[in-house]
Amino acid sequence: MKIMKFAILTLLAASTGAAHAADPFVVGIVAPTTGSLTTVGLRQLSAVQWWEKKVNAAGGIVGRPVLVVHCNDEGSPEKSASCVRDLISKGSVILLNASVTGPIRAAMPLLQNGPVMVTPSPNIVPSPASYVFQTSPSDVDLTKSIASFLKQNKLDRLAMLASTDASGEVGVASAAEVFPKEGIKYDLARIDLRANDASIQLANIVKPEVKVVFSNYSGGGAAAVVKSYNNLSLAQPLIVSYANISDAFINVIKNDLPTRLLGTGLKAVAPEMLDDPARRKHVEDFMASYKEMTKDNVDMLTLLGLTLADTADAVLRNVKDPRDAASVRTYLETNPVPSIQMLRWSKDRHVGMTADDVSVLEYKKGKWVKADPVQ
Amino acid sequence: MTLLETRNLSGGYRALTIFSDVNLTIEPNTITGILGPNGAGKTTLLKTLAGLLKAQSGTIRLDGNDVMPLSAHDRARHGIALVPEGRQIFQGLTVKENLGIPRSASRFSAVEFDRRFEEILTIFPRLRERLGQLGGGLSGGEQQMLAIGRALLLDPKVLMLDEPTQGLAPIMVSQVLSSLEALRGRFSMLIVEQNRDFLDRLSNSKFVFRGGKLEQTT
Amino acid sequence: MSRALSIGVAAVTAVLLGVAWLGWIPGVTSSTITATALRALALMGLNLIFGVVGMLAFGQAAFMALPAYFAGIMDRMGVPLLIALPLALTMVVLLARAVAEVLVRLPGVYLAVGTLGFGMVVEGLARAFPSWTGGASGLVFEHGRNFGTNVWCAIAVVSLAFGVGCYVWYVRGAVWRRLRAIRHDELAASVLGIDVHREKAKIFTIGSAYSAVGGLLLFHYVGVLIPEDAGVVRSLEQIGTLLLGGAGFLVGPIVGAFLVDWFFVISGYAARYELVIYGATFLLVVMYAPQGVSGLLLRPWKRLAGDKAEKAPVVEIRHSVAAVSSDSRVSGRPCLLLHNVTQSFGGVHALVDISLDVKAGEVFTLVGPNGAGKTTLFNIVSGVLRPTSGRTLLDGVDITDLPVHRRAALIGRSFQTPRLVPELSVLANVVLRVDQLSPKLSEQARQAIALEQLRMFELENLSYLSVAEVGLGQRKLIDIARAAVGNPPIVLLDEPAVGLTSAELMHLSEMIRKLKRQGCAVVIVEHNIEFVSNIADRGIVLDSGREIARGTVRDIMAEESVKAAYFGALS
Amino acid sequence: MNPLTQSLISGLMSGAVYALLAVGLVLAFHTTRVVNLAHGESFAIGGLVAATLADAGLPAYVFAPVAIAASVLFLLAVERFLLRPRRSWPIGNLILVTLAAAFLTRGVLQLAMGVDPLSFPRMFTGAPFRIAGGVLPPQGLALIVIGVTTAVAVTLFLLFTPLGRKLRAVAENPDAAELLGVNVDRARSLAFGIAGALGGLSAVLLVPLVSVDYQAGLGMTLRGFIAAALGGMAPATVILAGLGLGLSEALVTNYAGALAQDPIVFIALIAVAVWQSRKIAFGGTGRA
Repeated sequence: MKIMKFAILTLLAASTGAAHAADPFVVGIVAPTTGSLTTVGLRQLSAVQWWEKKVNAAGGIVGRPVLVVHCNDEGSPEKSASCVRDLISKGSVILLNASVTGPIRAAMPLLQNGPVMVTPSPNIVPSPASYVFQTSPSDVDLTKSIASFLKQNKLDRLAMLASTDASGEVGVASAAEVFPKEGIKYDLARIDLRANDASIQLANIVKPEVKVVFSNYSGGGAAAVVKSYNNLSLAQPLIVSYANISDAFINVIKNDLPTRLLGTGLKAVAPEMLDDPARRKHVEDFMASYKEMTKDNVDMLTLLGLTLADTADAVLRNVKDPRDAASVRTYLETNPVPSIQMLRWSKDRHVGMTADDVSVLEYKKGKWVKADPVQ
Repeated sequence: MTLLETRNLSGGYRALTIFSDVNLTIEPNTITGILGPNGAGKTTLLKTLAGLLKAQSGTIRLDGNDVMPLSAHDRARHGIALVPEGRQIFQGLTVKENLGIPRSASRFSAVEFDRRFEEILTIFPRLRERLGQLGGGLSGGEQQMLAIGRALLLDPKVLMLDEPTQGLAPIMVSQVLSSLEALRGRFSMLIVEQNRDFLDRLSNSKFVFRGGKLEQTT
Repeated sequence: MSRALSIGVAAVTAVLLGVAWLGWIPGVTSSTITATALRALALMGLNLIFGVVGMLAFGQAAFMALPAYFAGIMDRMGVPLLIALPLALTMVVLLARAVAEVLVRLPGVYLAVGTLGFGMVVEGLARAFPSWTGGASGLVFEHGRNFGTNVWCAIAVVSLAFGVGCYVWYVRGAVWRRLRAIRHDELAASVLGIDVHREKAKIFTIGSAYSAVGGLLLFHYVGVLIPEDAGVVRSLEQIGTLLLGGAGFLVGPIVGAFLVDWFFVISGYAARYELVIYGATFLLVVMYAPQGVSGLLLRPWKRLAGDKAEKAPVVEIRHSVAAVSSDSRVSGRPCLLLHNVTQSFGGVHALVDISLDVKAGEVFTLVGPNGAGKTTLFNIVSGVLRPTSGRTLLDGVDITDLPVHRRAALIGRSFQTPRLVPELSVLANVVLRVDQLSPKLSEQARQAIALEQLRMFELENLSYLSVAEVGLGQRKLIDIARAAVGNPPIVLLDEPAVGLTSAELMHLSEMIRKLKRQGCAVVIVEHNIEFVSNIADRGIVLDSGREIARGTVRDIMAEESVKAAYFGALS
Repeated sequence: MNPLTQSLISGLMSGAVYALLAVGLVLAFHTTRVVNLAHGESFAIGGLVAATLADAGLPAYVFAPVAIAASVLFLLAVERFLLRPRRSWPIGNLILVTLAAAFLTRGVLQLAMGVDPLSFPRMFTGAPFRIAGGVLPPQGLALIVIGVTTAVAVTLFLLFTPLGRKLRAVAENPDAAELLGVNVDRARSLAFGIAGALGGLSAVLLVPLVSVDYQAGLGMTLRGFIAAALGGMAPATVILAGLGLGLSEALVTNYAGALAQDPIVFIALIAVAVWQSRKIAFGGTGRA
């Protein structure tokens, strides 16, 4: 049997001229590296490229090198769709999508017959029937972590700021779903992406009785929120969103840090919060190696990029024929993938993490650590 | 000594040559006229002399010095003034502002400039009445006076006028004529015209442009 | 475009498409072809609006996104696709017509701001009502998935071919000339009888329809539409793409869309350098190939083809222009009447209480110093200005409120500096006026009439020259011949003698006498007194907007007040 | 806190920036007839240079002038190397040259400065002012005061100084100005230099309150352009148009929410454009 299989494979390889033994595994990644979402795309891409170098330096996977092919979708759905078509035609065995909501949604219908696409965006929540897998927790899960933080601190009032882009929109929907159930009253204001100033919004929602403010703004413009916070001399702790847990963001607002800066983040951002020593080591090794290679610090987005790389790594190592999309899907639905935290998908849920993987963190002395209570 | 002299001057636009081998000599304090039909190259010649167009070949000398390397504004500073066809008044500037433009380029000193400014208003009294008005609000004749007055404030060695009577009512033509006559002898003038009578009254020597060549006539 | 040329273009396109579809061009697959074709189809709209007519439309992306939004909303409401798609397109075309009504009158920069604003409104509304439009997360189209890659490719290519076909069928002959005239000089176009605003609104609507069809298909193909797709950045990108391809060229949109898509695919590896490469390429194109890549490609071809396509065989003239026929005119009958016309601009009186009566078959002159109000009077008669008070009557009919273009059949006007369309031949410039007077005639008949007009004024040897090759004096004569097409009751000539050689002056006098014989009333503004005295019968003298004399030319020249105001000491 | 007062403060802050950008755009437009679509890049360059130098530990009195100088140099280069050699070109093509320059600049900034948003410390620190229930930080006050004063000063310079008079003459008829001894090239350089200084100044004043990245330019060009067009491309009125635009954005955001801002503000903008163009269309066709 083995010989037969080998013969068929060799024949196939010879006839297509594509699957030569030393031919690389092609891993396609869609990431915006120009346009307004460059920060998001570049960091995740950079983590995946770190993985590519590391794997290839170690001799590849089962003797085959890995080739990461990047396509820049500029954050546009139309280009995202062409990217995915292009990457499929280049023979990608797995697709990584480090873009944002609209473009990812444009790519999804193209995957009726695979290949598997993995994305860290919390806004997708892919259908379990699809070939799409989401590594990060959903936005609802992130919102739940804030709700439970408020409850731990016996607070039932929140002021919330959301941008007018897709993540703001999803954030508003999650808030409407989560907070009323938990008995939390919240005042909401939206802020335009081009706004220079958030003081109007803050003036409208931050009242003396509100003890915590949450900004769901995830882009670079979120700096305006923090700076306006400072302008108005607000004293309440400010919780920023997922994507703002980064050195780049801290660098922008370093002259205007609020009294207390909190943020929703994966526990891996503060590795000491991880219970599993293997995960902790994995994250710490990555942080050190990545810094050595790129001179950059690891942040939330880089960690999310690593979840993509780890998923691809697990698939390539463990699935016999990664070109068979169905078996890749079955593998991911049945085996947890060890990454920065454990990614657990199932036949009913293509979201790899839950609210338990998220925590409210606090920025203290140049580091993100577990948040202190709020008085 | 000859004031302005061209040798084998050719000019035009890009690849197109409009006039060629023009040899023109202008003595100090004389009035030279050039006649010729439309499209003969008169305007192109004046623009080339003023530096708005690059000469294709030949030389231009002012007081014996080569002016070819000088740009139009530098030639204006050295005394070559052109009152262009169609007057080209700054319509959005007042008459006073129009007259003030040459101030820093003028060969006059600041004090002298102010004195000459007054003199211009004496030569063209209608301008004095309209000092605060916008250039665009002037009649054609008044605009012509303003254009000449402006150029005079540069203290020109040679004043070139391109079709000064074009589109003017006869009464205006005669006014322009008498003001130019009053200026005779102070500097040289080079006038391009289609109105032969006008040139007959003014010029010491006359040329005709035919097919891109300059010919002396009487 | 000649038939041979269109067949050639079609053949080349077919071969290119085949080669592309077979995957012989690196980076090009059938999905590239689909996206390129649909985008090119949408771009053809911008090409009409901006490339051909020159309107600065900064909001075409909105017209691409809108039909997709409408169709998506209807789909959510359960309207079947086959009803939703045409209905969505109809709605967008109607909307474009309404937008055009408001915006097309705006000059250059304001049109840009207006259309840009429109795009921002659409983008903003799409964001503001997520329950209908999918909001910032995007509207998903499920139907497009029912078709395979090759089906989509076929749909796209056929739609584009159909779009190109419609364009070639529509933008030719009279329409082409009209659009060129509008682009070059709106005032001259309206004096020729072109309803400039209506034409521009029409082109804006047709162009937006192209954008709408292209966009509707494109977004169904892509599957998702986000508000940014309607926004100003996308609109600017479209303009960039069109310029790269070559604005105003039929193939410009296709070349541009292909290059941008292709560049995007092959630069996939460039990552961080992509923007620099794109910027540098774009800069090189605008600096060294301002006509775009099409301009570069077609340059040698154009030289070969020349302007020969226009030399249609001359047919025997059986038609004449459907203006007032000259036999019905009686010389000496009152033709143009002005009753107490006053015109003031913001309190400044340009004309005060002027009355005129010009009879058929006479040459009437307006004399006066510059700024006396002669051009203002011309503008009132031709309808460019509406008088502050007073009435204008033509053949007994009150035309005071008639817009410029609707007077054109009755009034011919030439300009002080001739306003011919430089990209067109001399003949085409004259046909331009025949087009407006006799739109029902065939192209050949219209050309024949124009040729006859040139022949009558002994200018036929210039017919097939381009305007740029013709001397200034001859241009003036052509402008006058054009104004006189169809023997309008009134011909207005603004300083016709300025800049003419003596031979041309004689020619001009002969032309004016011919017009007179045909029963036209000729009104002339002129400073050349010798010329006027020879040709004119009667006249009026204006000074600072007021009448100071009237009567036969001889009489008014002798009048003392006229001497003082006009001739001065010289006479 | 009083949201109305706060919106007025916020609106004035944005408005001052719009006014600065618009005046610079108009100045360049008048001397060359070109709507410089690379104008906003002077903002991006100024902001990024300032942020980089501040990060290197340089004090404000060093990084602010250097940043403004960088913006000035940038626009001088656009005029000198891109526009001047092509001055006989049709205006439309020149506008596209500036658009292409904007794209290229963005690409270069991305490579040179990275993609992360940057910011730098405020030059005007201290306790914020509290006025009628609104809060205005010293940097915001400086932005409003310096911004509006500078914009007005440039306008006065144009209207009332000999140099300004020359710039206006060049704007109207460059050939005639040249014939009267005005160095047109130098005048254009001056106009672009001032425009660059205004772009750099707006960055130095605004960026400490927000952030700037390599692609900030296009947005700034658009805002300046809208304010400039609304003001009829005349320096005096574009200041009012800029302030009006900033205030209306802020008020709509306050009373109708951020999602309503674009639809409402831009419908108003279309209405103003239609109204503005009325007189121009009339005057325009009035001249035959």
